Amino acid sequence: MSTLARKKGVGAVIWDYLTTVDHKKIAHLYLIAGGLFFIMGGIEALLIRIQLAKPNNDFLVGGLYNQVLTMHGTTMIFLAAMPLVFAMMNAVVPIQIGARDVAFPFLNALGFWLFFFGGLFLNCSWFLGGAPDAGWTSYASLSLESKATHGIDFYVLGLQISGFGTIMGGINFLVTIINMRAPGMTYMRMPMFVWATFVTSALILFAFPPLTVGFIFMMMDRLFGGNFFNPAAGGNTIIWEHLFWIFGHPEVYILVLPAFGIFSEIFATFSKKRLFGYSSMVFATVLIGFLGFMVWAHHMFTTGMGPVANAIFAVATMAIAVPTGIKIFNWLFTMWGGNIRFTTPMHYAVAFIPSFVMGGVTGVMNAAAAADYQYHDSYFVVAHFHYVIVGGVVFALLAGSHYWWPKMFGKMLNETLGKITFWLFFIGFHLTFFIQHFLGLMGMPRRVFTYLPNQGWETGNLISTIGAFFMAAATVILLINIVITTVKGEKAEADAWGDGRTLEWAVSSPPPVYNFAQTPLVRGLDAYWIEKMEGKKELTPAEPLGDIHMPNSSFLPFIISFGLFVAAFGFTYHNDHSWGLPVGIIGLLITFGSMFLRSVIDDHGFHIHKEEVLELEKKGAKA
Amino acid sequence: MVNQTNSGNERVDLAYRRRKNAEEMKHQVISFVLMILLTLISFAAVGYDEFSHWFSIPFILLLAVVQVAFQLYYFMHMSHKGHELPALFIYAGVFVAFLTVWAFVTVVWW
Amino acid sequence: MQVEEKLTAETFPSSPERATLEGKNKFIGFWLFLGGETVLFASLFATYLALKDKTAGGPSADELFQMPLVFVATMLLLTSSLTSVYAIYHMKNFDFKKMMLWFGITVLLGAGFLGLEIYEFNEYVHEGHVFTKSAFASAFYTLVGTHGSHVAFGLSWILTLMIRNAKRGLNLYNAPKFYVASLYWHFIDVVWVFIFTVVYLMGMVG
Amino acid sequence: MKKWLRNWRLFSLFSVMALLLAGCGKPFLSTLQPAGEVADMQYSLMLLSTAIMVLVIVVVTIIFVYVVIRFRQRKGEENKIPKQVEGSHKLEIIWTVIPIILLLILAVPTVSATFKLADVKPMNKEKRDKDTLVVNVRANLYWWEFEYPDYGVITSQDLVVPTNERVYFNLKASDVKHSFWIPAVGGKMDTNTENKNQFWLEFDQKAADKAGGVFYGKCAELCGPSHALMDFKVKAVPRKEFDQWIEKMKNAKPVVTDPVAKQGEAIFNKSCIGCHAVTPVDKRPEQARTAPNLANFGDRERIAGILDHNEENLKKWLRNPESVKPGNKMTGTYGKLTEEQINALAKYLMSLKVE
Repeated sequence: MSTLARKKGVGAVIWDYLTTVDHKKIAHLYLIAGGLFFIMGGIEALLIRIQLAKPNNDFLVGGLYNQVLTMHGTTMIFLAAMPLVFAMMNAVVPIQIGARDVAFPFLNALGFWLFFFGGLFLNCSWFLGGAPDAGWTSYASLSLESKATHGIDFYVLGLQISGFGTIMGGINFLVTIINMRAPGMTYMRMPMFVWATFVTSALILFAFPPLTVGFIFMMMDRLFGGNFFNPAAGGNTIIWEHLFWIFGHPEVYILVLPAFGIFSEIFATFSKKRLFGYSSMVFATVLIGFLGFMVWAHHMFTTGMGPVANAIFAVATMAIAVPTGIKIFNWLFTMWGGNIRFTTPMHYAVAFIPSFVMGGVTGVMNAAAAADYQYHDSYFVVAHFHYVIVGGVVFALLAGSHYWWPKMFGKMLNETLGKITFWLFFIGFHLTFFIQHFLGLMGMPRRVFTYLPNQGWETGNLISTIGAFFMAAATVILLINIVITTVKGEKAEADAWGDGRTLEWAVSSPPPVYNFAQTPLVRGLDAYWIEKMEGKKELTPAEPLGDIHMPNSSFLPFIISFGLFVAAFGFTYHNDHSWGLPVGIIGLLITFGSMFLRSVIDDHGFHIHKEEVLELEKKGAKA
Repeated sequence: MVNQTNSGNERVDLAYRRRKNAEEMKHQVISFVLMILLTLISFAAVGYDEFSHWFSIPFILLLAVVQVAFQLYYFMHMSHKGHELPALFIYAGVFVAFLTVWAFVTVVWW
Repeated sequence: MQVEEKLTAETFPSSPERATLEGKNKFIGFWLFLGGETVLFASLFATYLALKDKTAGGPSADELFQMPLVFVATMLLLTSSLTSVYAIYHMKNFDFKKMMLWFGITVLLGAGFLGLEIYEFNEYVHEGHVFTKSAFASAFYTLVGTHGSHVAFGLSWILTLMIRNAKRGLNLYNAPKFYVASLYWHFIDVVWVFIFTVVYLMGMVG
Repeated sequence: MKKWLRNWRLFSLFSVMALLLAGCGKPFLSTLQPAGEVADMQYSLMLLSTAIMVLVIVVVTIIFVYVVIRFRQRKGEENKIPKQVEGSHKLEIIWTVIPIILLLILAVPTVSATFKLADVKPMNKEKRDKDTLVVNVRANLYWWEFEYPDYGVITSQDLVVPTNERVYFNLKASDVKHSFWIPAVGGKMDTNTENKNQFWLEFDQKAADKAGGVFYGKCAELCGPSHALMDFKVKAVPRKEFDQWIEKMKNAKPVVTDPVAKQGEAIFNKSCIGCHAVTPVDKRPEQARTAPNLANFGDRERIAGILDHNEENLKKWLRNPESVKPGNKMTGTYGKLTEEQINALAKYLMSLKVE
């Protein structure tokens, strides 16, 4: 039964990845797909900045600019940041809790393929008439008006499909963390990243359904004659705004909490110190998640909800600053008294503090409703959320990729190149976005494709564009680094950084398919550190060595997702072409048919025998 | 995954278990009867024109909540041991649900 | 396979749905899913409440709704909830045949409910209450229709399970599946309780 | 060497000053040069929040810099294991309580300002006071209509308001959502498609003088390809001048003397008048008013809201509106015009003045 550790051709490797249900390989898939979308979103950002470099520019005008702008936001949030976060979670969380896989490996694969086909579908719009052009928020009045192309239909259906994948991922991680922790791994011994994953997944569980409902309404209105957002028939576009932001605000925390988790790991590791105030960090994470659901309307202060609603949401929003502040100080005091090693991941972590604090404080400024009437939809807001998303999330993803690269791929990324990437990115980031605060205050609205001269915006925009190119250069160097490392990087040890604290550093790099030959016994926070401090090289096992049960690979997740991909094309065109409806139905049949197959064919997985495990362990130790 | 069942201690006396199950079933039939009754009352409350809807709407909503509690706690066994996390997440869902509905009936007024 | 081990009434655990890790995962995962579904339906309800008076000249709720029909449908669905409790009761007692019987009755009752709903929608359409008529109509059909599609999905789920396991009896591999399906069925009932209260009864009151 | 150093100093001093000056933006556009009660209120709230936030940043930065310098790994200490500290309740309570206090300091004026800015009672009185000026703003795909309901006057693109008094606005959109923003005078409010929003602004005379009498207005909500070009202008004048203007508007009719303009009028009346009105008193319902009112076109600040106000630009617009504002609703609604016809039309339109 064992197909492990056999030499494989390219075709076999591809087939392996198409059918894998192993969380580590799914992490690779998320990283690659998310990385590709990140580069696309980045190119879109560059196009935007080139157009805005000087007044009255005609590089990218009107509708096309709006398409690029919409796709930049949509891609970065849904197709780059989210999957990259999922890549980190998949790569690390099961190992950090001492599990052999996630709770539902099949669903895990299905989640990835749904995301992937959703993203692919959305990007097909570029070649089929035009991309969505109503902004990533796609406010209903404009997105219903935008009927010249099918762009918005691609947006609605594509994100719908990838949203299903995200919800599955969320439930999967929740169950994994609830049920599959190793013996001794109590909730209050879980690494901070696991906690972040837990709360994030809960947010996904509750935040995505409203978005799904919003998409259903939009789909009904655009494709099936619904009237949810059509004022002439009694519809109400404000409903879209609410549904979108009931999702949209938690989404910010869905992205940033894992970032907090990643940094918590890195701060502790490279300060060689236990995370300061662990329990208050956990408390703050949960509190942020909770409060995150009560503040969505601060995105709608100028919609005209009235002063009572505005005041309530303003105060609720300010409250979030408190747990976030707790976190910042806890990180500072984790480093306090530590022995700080400035590796590449630590560079990002250290740079994250001032950058994110900037984004955080402008967030509180935005929360002051009356003043927000000025900030809202201006470049001030653009600056604010880029400080949060880039200074928080992207920094974390870059840090996390460098930090866990050896664990994921078995080779250390080059540190010198890593630091060059960091400095270019850091400088470029502040150059691009700091000045935008002032552009906004000087009256520049967001999402404009051009501006007239003599309004005082020329210098700021030029500086901002220059900064964007620094970030692009950083990305290029990162890619070079990845290529060099892949070709001739050094093999990483299990504890690749030498200062690892959590369980993932106790297994070889990359880990064997079953993660742990024997489920470990966890004796406290930072389980591996505890063992190391007692002079042990290995974890204390919680079970005797035995046969290991593994799930079977399956091609069905790919097919199920592909079916929806086909169906989405059918429904998009069902009003224009007679083939639309049949194609839509065929797509759904493919999906439901393969789901039926999945439930009819029993899949009990297979066992890796004890002897094989021993052999693999020996090999792993030698390498 | 290796089998982590701890069915050993659950293999208690069969007769005892059957008796317990039967007892529980009795509770469930009772709650079913109550649910039917509540449904009848709310249909009747609406059918009866004398009540102003300031009374009848909160009243039937209350009856609905009671019914749902029966469903959750008896039919779906949320009263049983080992349902702490399900309860936590259902209540979290109810919390978000409440916020959503509350916002839509207060802020979306035009 | 251990999970397919033939069991007897004596060896069958008292909570078969949670006796294996897979079962436990399914159990917790499904409850979490229901938490998410709660929010999904809440969004639909909230939208319906915001749009229920926006009839754009079409028929309004109190002109349309046929309460006797709704009452019968409600009774059918409530009863089906009880019958699926019976099915699980027999599952816990390791009585496969009775479990199948009661699940069968559940499916019949559910199919009856679905039939009534289709009939009802058909009636409304004849009265000019079509999906594209108004915001009220769109919200009504989407909310009640989403519930209806849940019923349809639940029916085919339970049926698939019954057919698939017709010949192999109860074991720790399929017990969690039956259990989870019955949870789903109860949840559908929970949603219906709110639909008949918020949509139909409140629609009659105005 | 010395000289180079001095030059460098001077240069950096100048560049910092330039940045600071530029940092305030233009007086007709920048929120940092508030020109009225609303903007003032918002500006002071901005200053207060910025002050609090700078305090936070400073504290964090001090600790941050100290930590990063003081506790970095030194040569020979690679294997030193620092003390593993669990946390400190005292510290944690401090950094929970202090932010709460800071936020309270910010929350109180925020709430109070939010309610003050929402005070539109005077405009909704059963019988409005004679002096309470109400303007109905209607946002359309890439142009603005301003209606003075108490005077029965309609204009577009250029809003005229009296200074030193509160002006009340009804805001709505006729096609997609837009947002009404005059940055220097006060924060924005959305124009929705299904309801009417209300708010007020006050235009300060002194600030208006400083800004040259005209403030810039913007659309702040993405509304389509020409969102960036949906500008409008606000002429803030003393009450007396405003009253005179209104009187003139009430009775304005196109008076055409020039023969070329007369030709233009004929063309206009044949193909343009279906959408555009040339008198400020337009009794048609708003659904019929599908294009800007041109009664005082000659007095406008800009062509199409963005181009300099001259005949050349007007002709450019008439030749091909799409080249100026992509996605506008005028393109393709009239046949091809000859150059001669365009000349005549431009003459005619430029002659439409009330001042």
